[in-house]
Amino acid sequence: MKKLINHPADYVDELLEGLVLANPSLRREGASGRVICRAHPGRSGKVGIVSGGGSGHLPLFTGYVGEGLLDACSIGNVFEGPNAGSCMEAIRLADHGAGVLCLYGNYGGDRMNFDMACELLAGEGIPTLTVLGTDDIASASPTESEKRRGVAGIVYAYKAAGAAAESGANLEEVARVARKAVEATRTIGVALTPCRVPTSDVPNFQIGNDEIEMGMGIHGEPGIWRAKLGKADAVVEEMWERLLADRPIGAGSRVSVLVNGLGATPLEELFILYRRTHQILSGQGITVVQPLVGNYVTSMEMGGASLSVHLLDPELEELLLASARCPFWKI
Amino acid sequence: MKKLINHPADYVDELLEGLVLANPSLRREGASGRVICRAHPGRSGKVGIVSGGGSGHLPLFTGYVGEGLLDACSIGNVFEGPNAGSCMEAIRLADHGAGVLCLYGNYGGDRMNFDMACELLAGEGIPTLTVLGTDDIASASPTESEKRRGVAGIVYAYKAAGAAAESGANLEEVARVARKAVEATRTIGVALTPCRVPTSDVPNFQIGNDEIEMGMGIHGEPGIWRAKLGKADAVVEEMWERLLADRPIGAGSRVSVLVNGLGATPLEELFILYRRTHQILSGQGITVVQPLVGNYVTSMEMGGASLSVHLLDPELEELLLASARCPFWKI
Amino acid sequence: MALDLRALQKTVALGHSRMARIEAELNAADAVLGDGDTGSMLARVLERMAAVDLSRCPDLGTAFAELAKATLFATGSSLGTLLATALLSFSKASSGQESVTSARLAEMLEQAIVAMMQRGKASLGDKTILDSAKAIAARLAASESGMAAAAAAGAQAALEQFLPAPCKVGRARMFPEKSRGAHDPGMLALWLLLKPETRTDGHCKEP
Amino acid sequence: MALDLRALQKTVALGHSRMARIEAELNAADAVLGDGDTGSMLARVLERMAAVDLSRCPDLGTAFAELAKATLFATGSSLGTLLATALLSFSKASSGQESVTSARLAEMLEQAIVAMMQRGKASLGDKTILDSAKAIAARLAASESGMAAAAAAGAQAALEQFLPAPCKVGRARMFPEKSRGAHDPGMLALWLLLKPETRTDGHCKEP
Ligand SMILES: Nc1ncnc2c1ncn2[C@@H]1O[C@H](COP(=O)(O)OP(=O)(O)O)[C@@H](O)[C@H]1O
Ligand SMILES: Nc1ncnc2c1ncn2[C@@H]1O[C@H](COP(=O)(O)OP(=O)(O)O)[C@@H](O)[C@H]1O
Ligand SMILES: [Mg+2]
Ligand SMILES: [Mg+2]
Ligand SMILES: [Mg+2]
Ligand SMILES: [Mg+2]
Repeated sequence: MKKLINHPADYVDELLEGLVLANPSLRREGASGRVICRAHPGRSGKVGIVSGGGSGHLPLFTGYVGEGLLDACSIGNVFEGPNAGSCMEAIRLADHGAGVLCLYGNYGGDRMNFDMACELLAGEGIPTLTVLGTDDIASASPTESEKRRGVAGIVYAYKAAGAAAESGANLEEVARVARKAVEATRTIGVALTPCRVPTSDVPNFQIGNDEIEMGMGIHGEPGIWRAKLGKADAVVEEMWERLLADRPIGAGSRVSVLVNGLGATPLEELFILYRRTHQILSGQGITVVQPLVGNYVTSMEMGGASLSVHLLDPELEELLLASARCPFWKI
Repeated sequence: MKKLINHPADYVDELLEGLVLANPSLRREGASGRVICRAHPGRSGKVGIVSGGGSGHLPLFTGYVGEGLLDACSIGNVFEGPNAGSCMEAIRLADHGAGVLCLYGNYGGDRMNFDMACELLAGEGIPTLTVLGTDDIASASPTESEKRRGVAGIVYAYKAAGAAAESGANLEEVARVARKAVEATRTIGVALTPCRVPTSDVPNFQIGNDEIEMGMGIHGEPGIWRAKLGKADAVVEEMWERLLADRPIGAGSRVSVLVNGLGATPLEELFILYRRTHQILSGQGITVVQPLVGNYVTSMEMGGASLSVHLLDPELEELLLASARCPFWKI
Repeated sequence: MALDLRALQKTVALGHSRMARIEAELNAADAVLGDGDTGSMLARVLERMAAVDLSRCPDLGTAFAELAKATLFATGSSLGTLLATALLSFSKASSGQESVTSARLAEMLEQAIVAMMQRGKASLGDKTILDSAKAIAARLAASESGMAAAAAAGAQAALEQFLPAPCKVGRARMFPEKSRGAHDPGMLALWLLLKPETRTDGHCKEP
Repeated sequence: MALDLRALQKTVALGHSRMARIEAELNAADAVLGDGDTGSMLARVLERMAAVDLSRCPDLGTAFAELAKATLFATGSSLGTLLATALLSFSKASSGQESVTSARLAEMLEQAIVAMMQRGKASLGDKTILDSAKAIAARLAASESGMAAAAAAGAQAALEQFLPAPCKVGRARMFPEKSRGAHDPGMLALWLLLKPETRTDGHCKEP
């Protein structure tokens, strides 16, 4: 598994350096340079929104820093939580006097580090609330949905919370919106090929040359089943069966859909997946609003895709369509 | 080489169906559905801009149909020119009474089919001019630069010509601007891993597990040398040496730069390439304006990247920064 | 010996039936210095051509036009587009005709070569299908016997003659040395499509 | 037997020196059901820890705080953050102290387990480093002899005891059956870091 990189230990720092050089709307901060924030901070009195997590998922997390989305991100090593120090730094940078929402995926390391940071900052008088992304239906049963990991669907929570904060909502209100967006979102992914963490010599999992795994996590966490890869339409059909079984959606509903590539899957294939998705949903009387097709949350060179559904009500639809601009998403 | 697809013969039609379902700003047209045009055509009297080529390069070509960019595209099978019939259809759809510029990469099949279409349409009274993308410096020597293939740098020509057409320039003027943009642009690519045309059982080329090829074309056309993959910085340095030898750029110049991923190369790595690019150029007193980093012109799941430089003058800079919006690029 | 609608339809059918066997070989030949699609592209073209019912055409001119149209809808590749260019040229030259002699076909092929040179901007000697077409035209002009045999002999002669030559057009142009000793995929395609059928017992029979 | 600054520094140095040898094994253990980074992450943590000069610290409390800080800057992984949580807990408990006895260390470890449970939301019996810590604390409390031997014995006992048990936290939780018979990478790490040095002649010596 070849990589166009320099020394593996410099991977994260060098990519962050390139990211901010290429995007003047972003600034790199923090004692060890592991925080990305807006170059032009939000207005005073705006609720701050911070996310963070391990590297290796671009555009997530740092790429969503921008107007109408995130204020700052703390960023860890590849597939590792951001350290508590960088979480503190990110929260401080995002605080404009109205408190900060910590909005990130439900992973042990991330949670522990953000929790530590929030506890320490409470002492400094920065109020924080936390909402976790828990959209991956393959990662825990519905009865344990609070244990589910956060995957690509988190971008819908960023969008909703970001728009609410921009419109002047207070911290509790922004957190309510974020929670509502998380609850309205479900994701399931399939993996075809692994990736390799730069500091490792081996791929993060093994899979046969003709195999697909349903429900695998974005770090290669084992999924629901593994079998010979069949037709894309059949894969999409099963994914939607699972998504709609987990969260039934009635005819007449409006949803947004994210067909997300994990890194190495060509856009062409994502559109083939979207085609069947659109057929299935319109066949059930469900209207798709603002579909997203592309690489929104990746795992470096991993092959595969995830489907997310975001069930809209008038409030969430307005927040989704509100204007926003970050390096990777402009509305 | 796994693919999330249905029947290989349906690949192009299904992905185009998905593309327009996901992007209401695009419409699919043509007797065999191989034309993509704007859903809301440009105003009457605007010069039309048409491009086209083989499938497998998304966002190229169809993804650049939109305001300030292309009016229509004819699209062929994977890595195959668009057929003459679809070129005629695309040109007709793009014609708003002021003639049409055909702006596409210099490949035999594409050229023959567009030429046939233009000859046939001259009879219908639609004036056309043709400008070819010839940015790939690895594909022919400087003395035969008219034989060079067009690769990722063509997006700069789209942008310049698209902005000129939008601003009301006539056909000759739009063609002049496109030619100027092509002449101001140079690209070189490296390949790490092949892709597979869906109808084929084998990858489009073979390469060792630790090898890189300098100068390889986007369809796997052989490059300049092949060797063991070293550090990314060294690769970037050689690419810039070659680019700047082909087109010397003085201190004080302003350029845009495109670090383009070929499909399977993670964004993280593209930013590592951009980092060194920025260092090299600023070290020579060259200012980078509006750098582009991402997958702009791909070859499905091919691994590798290309670097393009677009030398600006005040006219080209204004055209580059003019507003534009297509599904994959918003300014 | 003459080419009429039935013979044309039979030739197309024969080519179509051969494609499955030669597709991979042609892709491989194109993959040496090109993009490896010659076989798959021709398979698609011949599939579309074979689907055309030529028996309903009033003359060869119409039949060639139908085959050209089928090709132009099937592909936008260099080879396919040049093939369509040749077929359009044939169509003009045989308008109103129900059959053409070997000598007339040779003349038509010479005209088609000119049309393909204009379209493709290549020259004779560049190691392309133009060179095969030229050799075939020469054999057809001289031949008293079977057209099929003459065509096959021309394709084979050109293929062998140009094997050691460097390629001068398209993707392979950049690597003249690598292209020496490698068959041009388009020239190889013509030979594999036109060569006499080999019986399983090892004897040859005319197609 | 007591733990003082010099013994602490020696323990860190020993762990650091072992990492190169055990990194791949730990990554592999984590790759079974996790993300395969336990070894690389710990290598980074121990490298940072080993770079801390503990001889300048006035007391154990400061030394543990420095080690915690090094860890918190080196990683944001679950294991690393829990380790830092334990070190911070040790730091509070040993503030002003220049050395602690085996029995006191056992008490400190019990407190650290509580802190780690609060931070990580896991329980004893979930097959994590908590269970190793518990077993180590028990041996330390009972031991009259060497702390190192007691710690190693505890880590080993827990590892063996939980081998057939299902994992109940983190990524492996979803696959209780697959996790039976596989070592938890965190527990394995403690054992490999704490186990007595094996001499090349096959005999064991105390670390
Ligand atoms: N300009 C040209 N003039 C004549 N023949 C050509 C030309 N370009 C290509 N060919 C022929 O077409 C063949 C390549 O066909 P194919 O692989 O189908 O096309 P593409 O290059 O579009 O992939 C070559 O082997 C050569 O014989
Ligand atoms: N919540 C938790 N409580 C206690 N121990 C945990 C917890 N989460 C993880 N661990 C321990 O950490 C180990 C995993 O470490 P590591 O691979 O470095 O972290 P990550 O899961 O962040 O990649 C597990 O084997 C387990 O022993
Ligand atoms: Mg991890
Ligand atoms: Mg081709
Ligand atoms: Mg070819
Ligand atoms: Mg791990």
